[in-house]
Amino acid sequence: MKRVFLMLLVVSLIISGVTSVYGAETIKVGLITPLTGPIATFGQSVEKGVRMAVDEINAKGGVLGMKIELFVEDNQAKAEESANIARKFIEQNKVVAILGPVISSNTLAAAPIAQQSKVPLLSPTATNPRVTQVGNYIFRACFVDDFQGTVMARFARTGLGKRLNTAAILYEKTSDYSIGLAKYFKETFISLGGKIVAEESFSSGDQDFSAQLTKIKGKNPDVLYVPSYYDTAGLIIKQARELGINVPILGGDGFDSPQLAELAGKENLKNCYFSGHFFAGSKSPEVRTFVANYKKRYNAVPDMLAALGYDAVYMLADAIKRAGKVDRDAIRDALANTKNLKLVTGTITLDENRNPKKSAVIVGFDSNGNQVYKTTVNPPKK
Amino acid sequence: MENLKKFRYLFFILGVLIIYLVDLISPRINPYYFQIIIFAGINIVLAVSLNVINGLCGQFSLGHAGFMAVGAYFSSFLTFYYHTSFPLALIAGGILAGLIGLGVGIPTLRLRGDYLAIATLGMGEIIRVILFNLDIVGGARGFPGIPKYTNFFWVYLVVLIVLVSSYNLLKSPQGRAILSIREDEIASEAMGVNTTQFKIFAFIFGAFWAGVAGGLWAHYLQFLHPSSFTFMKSVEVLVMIVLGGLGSISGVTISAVFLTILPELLRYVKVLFNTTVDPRMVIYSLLLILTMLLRPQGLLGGYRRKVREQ
Amino acid sequence: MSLLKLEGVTVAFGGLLAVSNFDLEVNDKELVGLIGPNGAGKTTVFNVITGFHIPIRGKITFTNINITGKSPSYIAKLGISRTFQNIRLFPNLTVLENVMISAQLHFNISYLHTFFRTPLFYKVEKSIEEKALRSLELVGLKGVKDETAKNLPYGDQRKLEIARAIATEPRLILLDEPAAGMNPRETDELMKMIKFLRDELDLTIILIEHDMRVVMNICERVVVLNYGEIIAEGTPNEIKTKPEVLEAYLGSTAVG
Amino acid sequence: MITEIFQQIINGIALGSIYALIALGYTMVYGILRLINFAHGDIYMVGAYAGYFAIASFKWGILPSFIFAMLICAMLGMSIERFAYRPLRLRNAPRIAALTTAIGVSFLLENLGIIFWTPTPRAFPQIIPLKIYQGIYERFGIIVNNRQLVIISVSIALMLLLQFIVNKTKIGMAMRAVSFDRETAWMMGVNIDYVISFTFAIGSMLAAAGGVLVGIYFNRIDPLMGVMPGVKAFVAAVLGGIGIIPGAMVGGFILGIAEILVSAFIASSYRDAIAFAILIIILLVKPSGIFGTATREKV
Repeated sequence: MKRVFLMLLVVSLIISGVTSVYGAETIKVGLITPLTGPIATFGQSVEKGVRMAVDEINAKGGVLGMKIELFVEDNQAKAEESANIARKFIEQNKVVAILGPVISSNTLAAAPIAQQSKVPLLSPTATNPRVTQVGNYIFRACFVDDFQGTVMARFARTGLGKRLNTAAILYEKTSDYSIGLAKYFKETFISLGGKIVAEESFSSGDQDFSAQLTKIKGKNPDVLYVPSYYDTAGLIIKQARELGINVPILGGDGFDSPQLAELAGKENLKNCYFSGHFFAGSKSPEVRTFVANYKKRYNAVPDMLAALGYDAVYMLADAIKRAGKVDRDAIRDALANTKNLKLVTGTITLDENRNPKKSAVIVGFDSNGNQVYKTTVNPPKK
Repeated sequence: MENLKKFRYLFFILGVLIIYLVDLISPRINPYYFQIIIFAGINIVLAVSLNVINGLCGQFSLGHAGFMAVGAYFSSFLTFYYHTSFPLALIAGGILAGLIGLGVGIPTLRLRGDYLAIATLGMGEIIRVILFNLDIVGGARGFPGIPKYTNFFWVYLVVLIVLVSSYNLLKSPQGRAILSIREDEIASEAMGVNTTQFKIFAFIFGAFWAGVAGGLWAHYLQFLHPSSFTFMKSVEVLVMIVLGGLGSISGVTISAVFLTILPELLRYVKVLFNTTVDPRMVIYSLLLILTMLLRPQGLLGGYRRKVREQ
Repeated sequence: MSLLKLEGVTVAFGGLLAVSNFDLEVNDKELVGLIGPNGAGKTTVFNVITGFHIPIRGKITFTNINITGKSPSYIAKLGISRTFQNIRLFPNLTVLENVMISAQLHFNISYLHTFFRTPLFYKVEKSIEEKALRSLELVGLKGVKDETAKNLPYGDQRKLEIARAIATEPRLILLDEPAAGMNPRETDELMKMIKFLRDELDLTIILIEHDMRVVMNICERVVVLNYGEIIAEGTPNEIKTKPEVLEAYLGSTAVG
Repeated sequence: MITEIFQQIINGIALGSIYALIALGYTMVYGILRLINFAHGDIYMVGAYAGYFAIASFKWGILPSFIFAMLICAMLGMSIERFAYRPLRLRNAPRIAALTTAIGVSFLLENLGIIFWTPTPRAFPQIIPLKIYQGIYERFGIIVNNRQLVIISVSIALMLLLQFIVNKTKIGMAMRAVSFDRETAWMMGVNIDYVISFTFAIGSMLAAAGGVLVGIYFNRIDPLMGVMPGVKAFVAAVLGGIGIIPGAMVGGFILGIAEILVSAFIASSYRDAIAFAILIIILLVKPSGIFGTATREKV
C-alpha cells in the first residue's frame, strides 16, 4: 500500500511541476463548480458558459496578450470541498482570481479563504446577500435576492392589467435562493397592499407537490409565486395546472431554461412570467451571438446559469484589461470599478457592496411555450 | 511492557507537547497542505468513533453525519451567540450529540443490524430536516460568521485523545464485552454481558466524538449548512472504516488520512486523462465494492481483528 | 435442597407449544440428563432457564429467586451458565479473550479506570486473566491461549465453550450436547471432565446429550422429553426399560 | 374543507402507489435474501431511462417500451446479484459487508448515470395523453386524471400478478422455501442461485415498470431520481411487513397518504421527516410491520 501511495505522490508532484512550467505566461483562473452530486446540472451549465467564454477570449488573443488558463474543479456541492479547492487554486495553481462556487452555501465556505488570501472571488450565481459581505475581495455577477423578489411583487401588483390582491408562495425550504426570493417577494407584496394567503414549502428532490398545491388552491389566490429552478418549477407548473390552478404563476431567473417548457408542458406555460437577466430572443448583439455560438458548440439553448458563467468570465477579463497587469490586488480594484459593461445578462455596474446593478427583464410565454418579452425593470437608483 | 506502562502518562504529555510544537510552526506549512492535514485529523476522529460502533460493537449506524451536525451546530451556536470558550463548546456539542445518541440508541438498539442501519439513517435525515427549519442557526440560508478557532493544536489534541481512549477501551473488560457483542450477541448475553448497556455505551461514545469532530469542522470552515450533513457524509465515513478494516483502529486511522488525500490526488487523474467528466465518485464506489469482494478485511488493516466471518 | 425449580413452564412459538407444563426440580450438586428425540424441546428448556425465551405460563426459581422473564445477563450473574448446541464462541477473538469475557463477570471496574489506565485497572485485568487461565487449565487448553478461537479443532472448541462457561463461576451449568461430534476418546475425556466439574468444583449440571453412553455413565437422574412434555423420569437404569421412551425414540427415527 | 381532505387523500393514494410499486421489488428481495438492496432505487432510475430511450429515441410504443425497460432491468438486476452480491453470499460474509456493497452499487449506478446521461433532468415523452376527469366528480370538487388512475391500477395489477407467481407457481414455491430456510431448501434440491437470480429479475422488472410509470406521471427523470423514493419505498416495505407482498402495497399507500396529510395539514417543511418518523415508530412498536408475524432469532 505504501508503494502505491508513494507512486501517487510522485505522479502528483510531476504533474504539478509540469503545469507550473507550462503556466508561465498565462492568466490563471480557477472555476469551482458542482459537476457531480445533487445540483450537478446547474454546475455543468455554469461550466459550459465559462469554458465557452474562455475559449472565445483566447481565440481572440487573450487578455493583455496572454491566454487565460482555466482550472476547473468539481466541489460536488460540498462546503469542505469548496474550501479545499479554493486553497488548492490559490496555493497550488497560483490563480489570480476564482470563479464560483455556484450556490451560496458553497460560496460562503470558499469566500473566507479567498478573502484571507486576498484573491478576488467572483461568483456567477450566488444570490445570498451575505456572500459579498464576507469581504472586499468577493464579487458576484448575478442579482441579489431582494431585487428579483421586489421586481416580481411589483409586477404582480401592477404589471398584469388588473391589480392582483392575493398571492400564494410555494418555495424550496432547502434552497437559499428560493427562500431569499420568497422573502423579498412577500415583504414587497405586503408593503404594496397585497395579501399573502398561503405560504408553502417543499424540499429539494421532491417530485410530488399535490398536497401543497391542493392547499393553495383552496385559498384561491390571484397569483402564485414559485421561486425555484426550472427542474422543479416545471413540475410545479404542470401539477398546478392539472389541479386546476389557472392563475398567473410567477418565478425568478431560475425559470430561464428551455427545459422549463418541456417539463411543464408548453400549453401550461400560458400565464407564466419570470424575472430574468436577458431575453434569449432579444435583438441585442451580445445576446444573439451568445445564443448562436452556444447552440453551435453544445447543441442546446443556454439557460441563465450558462449565461451568468459566460458573463463572469467577461467581467473578469474586462477588469484584468483595465488593471493592466496580472496582479490580484489590481484586478480586485478594477473589478470593483466595473461600470456600464455590456454583457449578455445586461449592462453591469457594480455598486459599493460589489453587487451588480443591472436591469431585469420580465419574460412571458406564448402558446407554444416560447419566451415572449414583456418589460424591462431598471434597478432602483439610490 | 511493564516498564512502558509506568510511563503511560509521560507518553501522553509528550504527545501533547509534540502537537503543540507542530502547531507553532504550522503557519509555515503551505496552507493547502495544512488544510488537508486539518481535514485528515477531523476525519480520523469521525472514522475512529464510527469504528467503535460499527467495527468493534458490530452495530450498523448510518447516522454519523447526524451526530456530527448536532455537534457542529450546537458548538457554533454557543461560540457565536454566547462567546463560549472553544474547548467548552466542543465538549458541549459532543455531549448534546451523545445525548441524542442515547435517545436514539435506547429504543433502536434492540433492532438487528440492517434495521438499525435504516433507523439511524432516518434519524440523520430527521436531524437535517429540523436544521433546515431552525432559523436561529440560519436554516437553509446557512450559518456564516462562526469564529475560526480550529487549529492544528485542537484537532490533533482531539485525535490523540480519541485514539488513546479507543485503544484503552479496546483492551479492557468493557472493550472485550463490546467485541463479544460483535462476535456473538447471544453467547455474549449468556456469559453475563449486559449487551444493551454496552451497545448504548458504544453508541454514545461514537456520537460524542462525532459531535466533537463536527465542532472542529464548523470552527474551521466558519460556515455551516444542513446540506453538508446528508446520508452521503455518513457513507463517506463508512467507506473510511470499511477500507481501513472494520475494527482495526490503526487501519481505520490510516484509511481516514488516505481517503482525505485521495480525492485531492484524483483531481490530477482528470488532468492526466484530459476529461471534463469527474470520475472521482465512480472510482470511489468501485473501490467500495471491490474492497468488499476482494479484501473484506479492509485494504489497509493488516491486524488480527477483522471482519466477522459469521 | 432444590437449587432450580421449574413449575408448569410453557413456551409457545406462534401458537405451537414447544414446551408445555414442564416441571423440574434440580438439587444442589446433582447431575441431571435431559434426553429426547430431535425437536422434543430440550434446547427450549435451556433457553427458557437462561432467559432467552419467556414462558407464557409457569415460574422458574433459582436459589429461591424468581427468575422468570429476567434477562439472560441477569440470570448469568446469578450463577447459571451454559454452552450451546451449535457452538457459539467469539470466533475472531483469542482463546484467552473468549474466556476472559466471562471471567470478568463478577469484576466491576468503572470506565474512568479504563480510560485513565489506573493501577487498579491493571490489577483487575491481571485477576481476570489469572481466573481465565485457571479455567483454560481445567479443560486443558492453556497451551493454545493465543490461538484465534475459530482456528481450533472442533473438539477443542467444545472444550473452550465449557471453559468459558465455568469461568463465570456458576452454581449451575447447562451443557447442550457437549459430546456432539467428538470421537470416543474425546468423549471419555469429556466424561471425566464433567465428573470433575461436579465433584471438585461443586457444580450442579444439567446435560442434554444424544450419546447414550455419556448419559448412562455419568447422569444420576434422567428426564425424557417428547413433544414438549416429560414422558419419563428416573435413574438411567429405570429409564432404559420404560416402553414409552423406546417408543418415542423409535417413532422419531421412523419419521426421520 | 371536506373537499380538500378528499382531494388530499386521492393525492396521497397516487403518491403511495408509486412507493408501493418500488416497495414490491424491495420486499421480495429482502424477503429472500435479507439484504437491503440499496441499489433498488437506482435500478428504478435505469428503468426510467430505458423507457425514455425506447420511446424518445427508438420511437417505440408504450407496450414495447415497457417490456424493453423491464428486460434491461432484469438483466441489470441479475448481473448485480451475480457479480456483487453472490460472491459475498457464497463466502457467508457478514451483513454489514453485503449492505456496504449494496451502497457501493447504488453510488456506482448514480454516478455512471450522471456521466453517461448528464445530470440534466429530461422531460419524459407524453405518450399517454392527459385526461382530467373533473366533470364526474365535480360535485365533490375532486380532480382526478387518467395518469393517476393508470398508476394506481397498474400497481395493484402487478401486486396481484406477483401474489400469483409467489403463491401459485413452482418457482414461487421455491422462492418461499428459500425465504423460509435457505439451507433446508437447498437440501431439498432447490437451486438456490437460480431462485435468487430469478427474484432479482422479477424485483428489477417491477422497479423498471415503476420507473417508466413515474416518468410518465411526473414527466421528469434524472440520474438521482431513485435516491429518495428508494429509501421511502423501503420504509413502506418495512411498514407493511417486509417480505409480505400485500404489505408493501398497503405500506406504500399509508406512507403516501401520511406524507400528503402532513404537508397539507401540519407543515409542508416537515414532510420528509414524517416517513422516517413513521419508520422509527414502526420499528419500535412492531418491527415485523403491520402484516408481519413476530420472528425470533434461533438460539
